[in-house]
Amino acid sequence: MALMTCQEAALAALAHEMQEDPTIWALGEDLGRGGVFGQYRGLQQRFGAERIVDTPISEATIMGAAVGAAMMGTRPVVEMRIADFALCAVDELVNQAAKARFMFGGQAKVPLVARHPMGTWKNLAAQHSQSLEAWWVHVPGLVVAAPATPADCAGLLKSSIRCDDPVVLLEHKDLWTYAAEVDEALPPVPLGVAECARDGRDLTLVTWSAARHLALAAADAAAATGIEVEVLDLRTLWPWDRGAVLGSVSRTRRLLVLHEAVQVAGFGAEIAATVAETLGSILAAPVRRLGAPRVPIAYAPPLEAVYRIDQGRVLATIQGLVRG
Amino acid sequence: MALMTCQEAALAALAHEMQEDPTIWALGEDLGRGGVFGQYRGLQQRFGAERIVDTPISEATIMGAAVGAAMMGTRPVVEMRIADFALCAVDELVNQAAKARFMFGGQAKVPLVARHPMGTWKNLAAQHSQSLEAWWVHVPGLVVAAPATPADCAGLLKSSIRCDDPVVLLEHKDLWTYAAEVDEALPPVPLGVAECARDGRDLTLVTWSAARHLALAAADAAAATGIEVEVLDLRTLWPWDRGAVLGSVSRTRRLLVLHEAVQVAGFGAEIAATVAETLGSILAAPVRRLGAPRVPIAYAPPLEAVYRIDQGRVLATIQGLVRG
Amino acid sequence: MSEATVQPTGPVLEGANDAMLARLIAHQRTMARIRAFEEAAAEAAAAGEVLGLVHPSIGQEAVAAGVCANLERHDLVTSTHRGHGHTLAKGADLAATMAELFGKASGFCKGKGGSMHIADFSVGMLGANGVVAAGIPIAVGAAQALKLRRLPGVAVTFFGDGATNRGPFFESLNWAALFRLPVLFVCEDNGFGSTTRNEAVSAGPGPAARAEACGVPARTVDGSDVAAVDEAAAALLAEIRASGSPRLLHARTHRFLGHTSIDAQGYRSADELAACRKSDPIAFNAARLRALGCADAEISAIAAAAGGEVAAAVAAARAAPHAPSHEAFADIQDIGGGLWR
Amino acid sequence: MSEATVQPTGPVLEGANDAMLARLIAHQRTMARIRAFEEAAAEAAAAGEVLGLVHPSIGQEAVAAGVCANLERHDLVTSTHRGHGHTLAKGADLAATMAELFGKASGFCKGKGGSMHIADFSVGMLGANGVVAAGIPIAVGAAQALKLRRLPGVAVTFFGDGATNRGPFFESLNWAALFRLPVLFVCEDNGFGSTTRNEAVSAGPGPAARAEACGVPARTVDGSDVAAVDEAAAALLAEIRASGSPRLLHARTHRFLGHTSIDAQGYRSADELAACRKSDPIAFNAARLRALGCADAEISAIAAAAGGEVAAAVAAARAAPHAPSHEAFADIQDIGGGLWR
Ligand SMILES: Cc1ncc(C[n+]2csc(CCOP(=O)(O)OP(=O)(O)O)c2C)c(N)n1
Ligand SMILES: Cc1ncc(C[n+]2csc(CCOP(=O)(O)OP(=O)(O)O)c2C)c(N)n1
Ligand SMILES: [Mg+2]
Ligand SMILES: [Mg+2]
Repeated sequence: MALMTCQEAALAALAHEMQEDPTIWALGEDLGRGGVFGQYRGLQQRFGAERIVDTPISEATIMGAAVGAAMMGTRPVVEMRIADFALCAVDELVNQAAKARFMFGGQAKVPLVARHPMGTWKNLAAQHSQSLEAWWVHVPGLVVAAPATPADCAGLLKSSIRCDDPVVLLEHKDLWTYAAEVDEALPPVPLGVAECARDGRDLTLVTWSAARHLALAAADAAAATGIEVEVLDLRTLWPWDRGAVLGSVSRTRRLLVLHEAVQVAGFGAEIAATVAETLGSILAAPVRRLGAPRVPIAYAPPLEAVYRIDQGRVLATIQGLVRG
Repeated sequence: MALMTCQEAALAALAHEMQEDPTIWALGEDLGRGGVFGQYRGLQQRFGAERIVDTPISEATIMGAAVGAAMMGTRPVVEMRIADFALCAVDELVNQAAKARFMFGGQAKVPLVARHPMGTWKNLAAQHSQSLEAWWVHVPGLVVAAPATPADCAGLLKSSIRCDDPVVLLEHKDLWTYAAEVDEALPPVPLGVAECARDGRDLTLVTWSAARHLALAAADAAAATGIEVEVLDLRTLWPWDRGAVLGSVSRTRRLLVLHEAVQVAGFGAEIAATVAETLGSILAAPVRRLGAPRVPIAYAPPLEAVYRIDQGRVLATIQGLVRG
Repeated sequence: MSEATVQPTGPVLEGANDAMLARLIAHQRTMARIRAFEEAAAEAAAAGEVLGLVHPSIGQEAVAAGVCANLERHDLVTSTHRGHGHTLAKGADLAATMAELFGKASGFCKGKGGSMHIADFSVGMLGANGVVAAGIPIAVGAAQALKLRRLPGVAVTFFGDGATNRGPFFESLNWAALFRLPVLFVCEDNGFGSTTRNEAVSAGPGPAARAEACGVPARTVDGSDVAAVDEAAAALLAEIRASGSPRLLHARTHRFLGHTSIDAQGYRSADELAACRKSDPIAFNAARLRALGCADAEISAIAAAAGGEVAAAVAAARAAPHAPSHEAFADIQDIGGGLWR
Repeated sequence: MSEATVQPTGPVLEGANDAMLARLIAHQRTMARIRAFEEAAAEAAAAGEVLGLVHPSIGQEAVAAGVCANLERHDLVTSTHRGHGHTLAKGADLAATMAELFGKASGFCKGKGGSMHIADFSVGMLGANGVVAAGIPIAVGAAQALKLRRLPGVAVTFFGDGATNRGPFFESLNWAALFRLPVLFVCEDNGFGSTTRNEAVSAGPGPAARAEACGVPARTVDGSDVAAVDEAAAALLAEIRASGSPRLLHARTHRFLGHTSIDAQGYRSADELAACRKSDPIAFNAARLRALGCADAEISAIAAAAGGEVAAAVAAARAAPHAPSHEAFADIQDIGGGLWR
């Protein structure tokens, strides 16, 4: 075991995969200098400029070229720099990468990883802070993952690279420097499998990405008041681990979904709706979601704070659900 | 009253608005020839090439220019031709149009209408048939509407044009030739107000766009079996008419949401989750959604059919919910 | 071009020899197959047997034929909504192409794609595309993969004049020049984007100038003369293979039919249409063949053979079964595919 | 440029007169205010008083000053992530600009935007932008609105060399030329896009050639010489106003600091940085002013005044309150805004 940040773990995972498989390459802006978050540090020196490619500011072509390169036997790792800039390349991701295999009747696969550094960080305001995972889950053909720990950042990156599907990997900007113990081998983490981050009998709290840490803190606070919360970190959003969620809620009979993204039409709606449809008749309390208000993300801290969910609100919601 | 198609009604509404307000103009490809669906027929002859603008195939700039023009005192009607091509202009819609007013602290408004001809029609396959309303509802700053009748196509277009917000107007490709009686004055239809298309006491069926017609047919079939279904056509998806939906479900205690789009992370999840959260404890049956499977839309009719929901399935679902 | 007025000229005729004649005959065959295919596709669309939108390339056959005659099987092609000609010229099986238009299981895409998504990866045809200009960066990336894997081959991307106004076209030019990728950009300039004239939506001197401004050398050619296209494509491809860097071919051509098979072209006068039909690449090449001593019978035999092949393909496609509906859940993704929710 | 080595030349000096001197002094004032503002902003960012990312335009002041000196209040500007200079040069209040960087209610955007979204619509400054090249089509559309409404005015869009590789740049050039819109495209070419050198990501002869290939006449100028920028912008703007059609100005300039205020520029040698600092537009213009007889004291008074104004603005911004948190629910949309769900 070793202490590693998400950035260190993801960097090591990518380096490991590139060492093993010469068809893996990465493309994006400023990768030669290590990438915006250091997640490519040293890789150009090690693997050369042909495999760690500094691109022009041409998001549409970064993504479009990756589609062609993926169809032709390579595994591109596409760096979108900030998830919001991926909006300059949506045709390429949604109309091309996600659909090519199907439209061509299985003649081609598109094994690429689109890395989207998501979420609020450093008060970057409305065009650099969005969390749009719900969009990508809605698109047939895409796998979507959103790790929250160094082990998962590394393990899901490995699995995403090895996966033959286009994967949108949502890496939270605020977690790059988050450190935790990891198995130094950084084993791949299977796509589609949730992690039970905390056992509990009273309520199932489903979450992913940075909100996992908020969920665990709130669960600890709830434990101090005698409520035992089970925290499930989905890790992969498509396919999401229905079995784990439904199994847990079958036991706890209470569901809270917590995520950073806007609540309206967020991915929490899918989880809540599915649980309500499937287990609605056995629930001890109505399903519940906590997400951001439907507002653009402001720059000034007191205004940005409105977008963030704090531990007190999570705790109060848990207590409301369990104590009625 | 007069019989009009959606195309005729929308065309008349746009002509009326353009006549009244010289700051309204439309831009998109081939508008001079009437637009792909005839929804601009004759307007260039009437209003000139400066107000009905034939643009290059430059979706990003069609949308981006509309943002600038909207901020500068005009009301652009942006024709995206096929909703799927709007994916070439997502930064412009989501990062710019939707956020400008907020980011600039209210200094600018962005009164534009982005017309997205959506949905399956004529076996156009995976890149010409998508229904992505859930995406736009998720984006703070956008109004989203999806009419299903000639009166609503006209009335919501008028209201969208008059609205100071950026509106995504989802016009279903399969409805352009659908005809129904309309008030010849084509009165504006207020944004945010659902229409109760059919009264019923046993179940609330919430729907929008082309699925309204399927819902009504299924409701008729259900009535023949003694089940009275209330059909609510949301018409506007953001803001959606919570009052109407919650009011109706409070009475019927049963909810079915029906939409053409992919069910996973579709907008039906938001309705179902909200109802489950709010009324979960009084429901007579768990909430239920019917949407498309998470597959790209195929070309060949038997494969495309998988994507479509048929009346039999809606009826069976209604019966299952009511009879248990 | 009416046969009486044809005046074939140029280098092809001067040094004419057997190899050249054979090449022109091969072009004639390719073009005749495309023409017959497009006519049948349009007819089947009118009959409701082919669905969606069909964009025939009638009048433009010389571009596909002249360019693809210079490609090896391992070379790659990306195409557009108007992609049947490129598919056939690149060597795809005609019957499987037709079957795809009919949406049948025996089609290249099992009926999942149809006309706008026709592809045959086995011959390097990486797909038509329903989104204007979207095939361009895909070709560029395919070329980048070839280079990375030290594989031989070039990627050719066909696109229309209308596509030259979309951002990805420019981005891809810069990208291909920058990374020195073996890409041939082929602009099929038929003067129209759907119902709108190119000059009404494009400013500046044209596609070649745009390419050169992004570092991609370019040539303009008469796209109705298959020998001229062949010669220009051969020269540019030789430069690409030698230098490893991209080139653009701007081919002026004519779209005889409407944008789609159901577009009656009310926006073009009868005179204009008649004039443009005079540049029929098939008639032009036939006249050249005759001038080189080819017998009329041989030329009509080419057309007849193409017609027969296409008729057989239509009959087979008509008779073929659709894929079973569970195929709609296959070929989506390995992880999480085929799930309803 | 070290003052001893400055050799001011060119038309400005030859016909020097009082009006010219006054204009150069005005430029000096504009540039000094931008410089002082940027230094204070970077300092406040280092102190954690200004959040997000701050992109100082130190070294590039002559472009904003020289271009905006030719604009009326009703003319429009769109800008980039590096937008403080354009904002001030267009006439925005310096204190309200600084307050926005501090995120305070007295800022132009009430603290909702911050540095990357600074805007002052009252002077026609339609916004910085967090997305590279996104301001370009917005300016083009703004110009189209002016034309439609028969209003006077031009729209100027500032963007970096890096932005010239994004599709919307090309699309907008074609669009503006096609529709004959009064747009001045200004490429501030500092040779870098973030940490990457422009020559490593851009092929072909450069922004001016790209513009001309899309029908937009262009000029290249020394962007460190405010008088040269002024002269070129004046000429191009006159052409735009006369013809109603667009032009591009390519200004070569230098970014003295890193991409952001926290970028230590490890990718540039000390020598390179020292060399580029020799092209300091403020020192260069100061030398020219001295050569024209302007007293040292007058020049230092300009810098001192700017420093004082900025210091006052910082103090005011620091002291000002944040907007109340309910402001986060305002200015979103009329219909359906301010709702939690
Ligand atoms: C991004 C996008 N915008 C619009 C369309 C609709 N469309 C399909 S073909 C076409 C015209 C294309 O013109 P051109 O590139 O010249 O090709 P041609 O049809 O002439 O072969 C248009 C506008 C589309 N498919 N994709
Ligand atoms: C679409 C997009 N891609 C990437 C970025 C990240 N980014 C911000 S500034 C910048 C460099 C821009 O270079 P240039 O246009 O030359 O402007 P400069 O910073 O030199 O003023 C990059 C890559 C962005 N903001 N938007
Ligand atoms: Mg064309
Ligand atoms: Mg730069």
